[in-house]
Amino acid sequence: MKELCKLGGLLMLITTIAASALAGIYNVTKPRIEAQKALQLERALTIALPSAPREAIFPVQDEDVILYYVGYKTPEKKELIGYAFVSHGSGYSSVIETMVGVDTLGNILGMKVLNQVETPGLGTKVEEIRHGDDAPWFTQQFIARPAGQVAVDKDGGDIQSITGATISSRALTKSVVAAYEKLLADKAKPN
Amino acid sequence: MSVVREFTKGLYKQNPVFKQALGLCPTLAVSNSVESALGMGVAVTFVLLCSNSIISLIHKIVPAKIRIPIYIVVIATFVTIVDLSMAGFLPALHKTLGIFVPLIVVNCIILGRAEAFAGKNGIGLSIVDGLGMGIGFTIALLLLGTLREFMGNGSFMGIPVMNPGFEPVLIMILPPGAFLTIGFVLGFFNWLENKRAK
Amino acid sequence: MDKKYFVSSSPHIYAQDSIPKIMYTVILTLVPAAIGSIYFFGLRALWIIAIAAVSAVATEALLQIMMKRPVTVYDGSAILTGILLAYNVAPSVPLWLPAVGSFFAIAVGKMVFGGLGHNPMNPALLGRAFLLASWPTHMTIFSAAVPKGGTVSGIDAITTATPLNVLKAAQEVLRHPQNFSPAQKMEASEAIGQLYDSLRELFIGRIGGCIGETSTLLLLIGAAFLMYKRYIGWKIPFTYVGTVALLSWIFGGADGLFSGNPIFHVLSGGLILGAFYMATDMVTTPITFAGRVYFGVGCGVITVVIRQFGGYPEGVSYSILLMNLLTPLLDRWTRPRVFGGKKTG
Amino acid sequence: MGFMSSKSFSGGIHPPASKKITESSSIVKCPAPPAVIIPMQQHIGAPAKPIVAAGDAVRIGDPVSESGGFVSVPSHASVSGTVSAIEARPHPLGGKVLSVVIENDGQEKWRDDIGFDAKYAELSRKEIINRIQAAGLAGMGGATFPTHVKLSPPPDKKIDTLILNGAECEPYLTADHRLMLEEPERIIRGMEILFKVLGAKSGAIGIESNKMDAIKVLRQKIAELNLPFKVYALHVKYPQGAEKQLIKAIINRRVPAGGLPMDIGCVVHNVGTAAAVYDAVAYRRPLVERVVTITGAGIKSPKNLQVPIGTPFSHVFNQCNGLTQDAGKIIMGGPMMGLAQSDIEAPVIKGTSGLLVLTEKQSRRKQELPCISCAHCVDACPMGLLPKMLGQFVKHERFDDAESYHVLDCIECGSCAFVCPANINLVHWIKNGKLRVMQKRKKAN
Repeated sequence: MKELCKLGGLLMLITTIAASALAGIYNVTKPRIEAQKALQLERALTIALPSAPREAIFPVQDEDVILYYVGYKTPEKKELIGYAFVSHGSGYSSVIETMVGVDTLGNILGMKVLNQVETPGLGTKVEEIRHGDDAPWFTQQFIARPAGQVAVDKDGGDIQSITGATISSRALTKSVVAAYEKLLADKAKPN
Repeated sequence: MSVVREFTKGLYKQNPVFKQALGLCPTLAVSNSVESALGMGVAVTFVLLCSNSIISLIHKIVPAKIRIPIYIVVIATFVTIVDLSMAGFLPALHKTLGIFVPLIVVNCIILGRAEAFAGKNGIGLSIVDGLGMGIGFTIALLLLGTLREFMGNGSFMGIPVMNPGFEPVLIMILPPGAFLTIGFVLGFFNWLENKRAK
Repeated sequence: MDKKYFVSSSPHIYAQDSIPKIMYTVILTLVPAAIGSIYFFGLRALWIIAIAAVSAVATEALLQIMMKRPVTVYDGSAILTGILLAYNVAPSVPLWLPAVGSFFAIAVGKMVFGGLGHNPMNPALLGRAFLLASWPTHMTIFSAAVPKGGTVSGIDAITTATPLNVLKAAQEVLRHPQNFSPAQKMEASEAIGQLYDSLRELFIGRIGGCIGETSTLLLLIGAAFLMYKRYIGWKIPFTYVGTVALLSWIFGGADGLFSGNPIFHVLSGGLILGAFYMATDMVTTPITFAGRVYFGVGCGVITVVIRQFGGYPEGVSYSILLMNLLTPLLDRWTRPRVFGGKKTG
Repeated sequence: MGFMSSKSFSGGIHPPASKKITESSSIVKCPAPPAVIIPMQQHIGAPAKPIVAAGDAVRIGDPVSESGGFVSVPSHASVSGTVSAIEARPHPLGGKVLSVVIENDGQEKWRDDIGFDAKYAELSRKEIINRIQAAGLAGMGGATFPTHVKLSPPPDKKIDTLILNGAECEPYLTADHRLMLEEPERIIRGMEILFKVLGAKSGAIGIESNKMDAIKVLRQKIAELNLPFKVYALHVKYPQGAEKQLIKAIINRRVPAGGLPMDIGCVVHNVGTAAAVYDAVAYRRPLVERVVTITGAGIKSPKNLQVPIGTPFSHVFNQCNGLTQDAGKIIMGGPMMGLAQSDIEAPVIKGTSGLLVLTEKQSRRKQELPCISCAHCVDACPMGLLPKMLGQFVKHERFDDAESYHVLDCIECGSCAFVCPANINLVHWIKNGKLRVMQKRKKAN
C-alpha cells in the first residue's frame, strides 16, 4: 500500500511538472498558431476576392458558424464586390476544401484550394503551378465562369479536367456548384 | 575517446534505421520529400536529445516498476512542445507531417534509447548518444527522402533538377515506393556489410 | 567388366515435358493474339512486345551475371513475362515504358525473391501494377489507341474510353439519377445499349484496350491448345470466368439486381487474358485441386468488386495479384485427402 | 480426374509401354550358370539362416537355409552340385549379403520327393500353408512379401476377396504377360488353392486392357475348369498394379491410409506367385526359378527367360547375346520402381521380374531446375499426396512437416518424378524423408 502511494505520488509529480511545462508552451505558441490560421484565411480571401481589401471583407455568421464572407470596395461597406465561401467536395482520397469568391452575378472571381490530400502527382495537380505561372492552372480555368454551372469537360462543361484525375477534378467542380447553391440559400435567409 | 564513439555509433554502425530497423513507421511515411524528411529528422533529434538528458538525470530516482510510464510522459511532453512550436512557426511543414509529429511519442527509437542508454548512463554521454542517434535517423530519412523525391518528382528540396521531359516514377512518392526504397537501401547496406566481412 | 553403370533412384524414365518446353509452348500460343494486335493497332504493338521481351531477358541475364549465378534466360520464362507485360499496356504508351516495366517485373517481381519458381506474385502483373502506379496517365489513356476498323469503346460516338470505362461512367449516371439531367440519363442508357450491341466487336477484338487483351477469339485459340496440352487446367480459368459472369449478372446492371449482361463483362477488359494466361501461372497459383477452384472464385469475386464498386474500371490484374498472395494459405487449407485417409487440415 | 471410373483410380500417368520389344517372345529356359549365388535375404522380413556348409553336396530343390522367423522363408538350391562358399556377395538391393554359393555339376539332379501329389486337394489349410512356406514362396511381383504370411490373417480379419494381380503396369516388363499366356492352368489352379486357403467368397484377376490376349486365355481357362473367378480388364494407367490402386479399381474399396488390404477383407497376390503356389502345393516343388524379362535398348536380343534363382546377371545377359556398346544403366525390375544396379555379378532373386538395360543416352537425367509449382506431380500422385511439398520439406529437413503431410503413405511409384518438368527426383527425396521419419518414430518408442 505504502509503495503504491509512493509510486503514484511520483508519477503524479512527474505528470504535474510535464503538464505545467506544456501549459507554458501552449500559452506561448497559441497566439502564433492562431495568427498562422488567420494568415492562411486572409491569403485565401485575398485570392478569392482580389479586388476587395482585407479590411473590407466581413464574415456572415449564423451563431458561431461562418456561412460566407461579403467583400466591399472599402471598409465602410460601400460598393459590394462579391461573396466568398468555402466548398467541400469528396475527392479521390480526401475532402477537397476550396475558398471560392464570386461577384454579385455569381461569376467566379478567384479560387484557392485550402486543404486536400489527393494522390501525389495526380489529384494534387489541382494545386499545381506550372513553370512560369504564378497561380495554379487548374483553378485559374474557373475564373470568370458562372459558379452555378461549372463542369469538367467529361460532364459537358468547359473546365479541362486533370489527366488521370477525373475524380479530383469533378469533385472540385461539383463542390463549387453545390456550395454556390448553398450560398444563394444562405443569402435568402433573413439575418 | 568514448564520447566520440558514442556519437559516431548512431551514424552508421548502429544506425537506428539501417542497422536496428527502428522507427520504420515515420521513416516510411514521411520520406517522400527531402523537406519533410529533414523536418521529421530534426523534430526527432530534438525530442531524443531532450528526453535522453531528462531521463539520464532522473533515472536514479525512478523506480523500475513505473519507469516506462514516466519515460512516456517525458517523451510525450517534448513531442507536444515540438508539435505546438511547429504549428506556430512552421505551419506548412506542420501540415505535411500531420499526424506523424504526435506519433513521435511512440517512435521506438526514442523509448529504445531511453531504455538502452539514457536509463543507464550519465547526462553527458546521453546527450551525445541522443545527438548521434538523432542525426543517424535524420541521415537515413534524408537518404530515403532524396532518393524518393528525385525519382518520384524529379526534384530536390522542391526544386526541379531534371529536364522537363523527365516523367517521374510516381510510385516512389506513394507508400509502396517507401517500401521499395527502404528494401533496396537495407539490401545495399547488408551487401556492403557482407562484402566487408569477407 | 570394369565398366561403370549409372546408378540413380527410380524412376528411370521420364516424361518429355520440361520447363523450357512449357514456357515456349505458352509463348507460341500467345502468337495469334500478337498478330491480332499488330493488325488492329499497327506495328507499334510489335515494337512494344519486342522491347518488353528483350528488356525482360536482358534484366534477368544481367542480374544473374551480377549475382554470379548460372544464366538461365534460355528457359523462356523471362520472355514470357516480357510478352505478358506488353500485353498489359496500351498500344499508345511511349516505348520506354514497357522496357522499364519489364525491368521492374523481373528485378523486383522475380529475381529479388530468388528467381524462377520463388516469386510469390506474377511478375508481369507486378510490373503492370508498378507502371500503373508510376505513370497512370500513360497507362489509363486509350484515346490514341484506335483499332483498325473500330473505335476504342465499340460505340461510334465515344472515341476516348474503353468499353468498361464507358460502362462505368454510364452506370454512375444511372445509379445516381438525381445528380444528372434527363438528357445525360438518356445518353447513358443509350451508351449501355450500344455497348451490349457491340459484343461481336468485343469478341473479335476490334476495340480499344491493352495490346494483348482485346481479342477474346485469338486468346481462346491459344488457350485451347494449352488446355489440350494440359499446361493449363480448367479449374482456375473456368471458375474465374464463371464467377465473373455470375456476379456481374447479379450486380453488374444499372437497373438493380440480376440486370447485368454477363457476356459483355466476360468479353471486355482483360478478363480472358487474365483468366487463361495469368491466373494460370504455375508458380504463383495453388497446387491442390480445391485450392485452384477457390483461387479462381476469389479472383472472380475481387474482379467484380473492383469493376462494380471500386475506383478503377478494370480489376483483373489486382484480383490476381491479391489471390497470388493467398496461394500458400490456400495450399495449406486445401490439402487433398490421402488415398484411404480421412480428411485433413 | 474428377470422373472416376470404377475400373480405375485417380491420379496416375501414361508412360510409354515399351512392351512390344518382348511381348511376343515366348518364355525360354535359361541354361543354368556355372555357379549360383543364393542370398539369405530375398524377401521382406528376417533373413534366413544357412543350413549347409562349404563342401556339402546339394540337389535342385534342397533347402540351403531355414526361416529366420515367422515373416521369413527358406531358400533352395537351384542347381545340383557342391556348396563352394558361404560368404557375403553383391546383392541386387545394394551392398553385400550373406549368400550360399553352389558350383553347378551340370547333372540337373532334382530332389527325390518332388512330383505330382494327386491328393493335394485334400490337404488341410494348415498343411497347404506349411508347404507354401517350405517352398520358400515370396511375392513375385517385386515386393517379395512372404506368401504364407499373407495367407494367415489374424482371426479378426475376415477375408472375402482374393485378387490376382496381372496388371503388369510397369513399362517394358512382359514376364507376367507371357506367363499368363503360356501357363494359364498353373495360375488358375494356384488361385484355386489360395481361394480355398483364405476362404474367400469372390476371386478376381485384374489385367490391363492392353493384354486382351491374356484376358481371353485366362477367361477360357476359368470357364474350362468351371471356377467362379472373374477377369477384369483395367484401364491402361500406371500404377494400375499397385496393390491399393488395383483393389480400388476392381472392387472400389479403399485400403485405409497406413493399413493393409486385409483391413478391408482383401488379399492380393501376383499371378506368378499363384503359379508358384500350385507348384509348391501340388508338386512340393520349391521356388528355384522364375520368369524374367530381359529387355531394353541396351540388350542385343531381348527375351523372356526362365532363370534359376541365383543366376548372376552377367550370365543372363550372355544368354541374350550380351549388352550393347552404349549400355548405360542396368535396372532390376521395371523402369518406374526398379533398382539401378552397380554390379552385374549380383544374382537374380525371387523378386526379379525383369532386367532392363538402358542406353547411356536414356540414362542421363537432365539438369535439375527450380520447381515451378506446376502441380503435375500432384495430379499424377495416385495416393493423393503433394509430392512437391514433401520434396521441399525433406530438402529443408522439415521432417515433422513431411510426416504431417503423410510422407509414409507414399508408395514410391515414381509417377511424380516421371512427370516433373523440372527434372526433380522427388522419389529420391521422399524415400529419404520416409527413412528419417521412420527412424524418428523408432527413437520415440
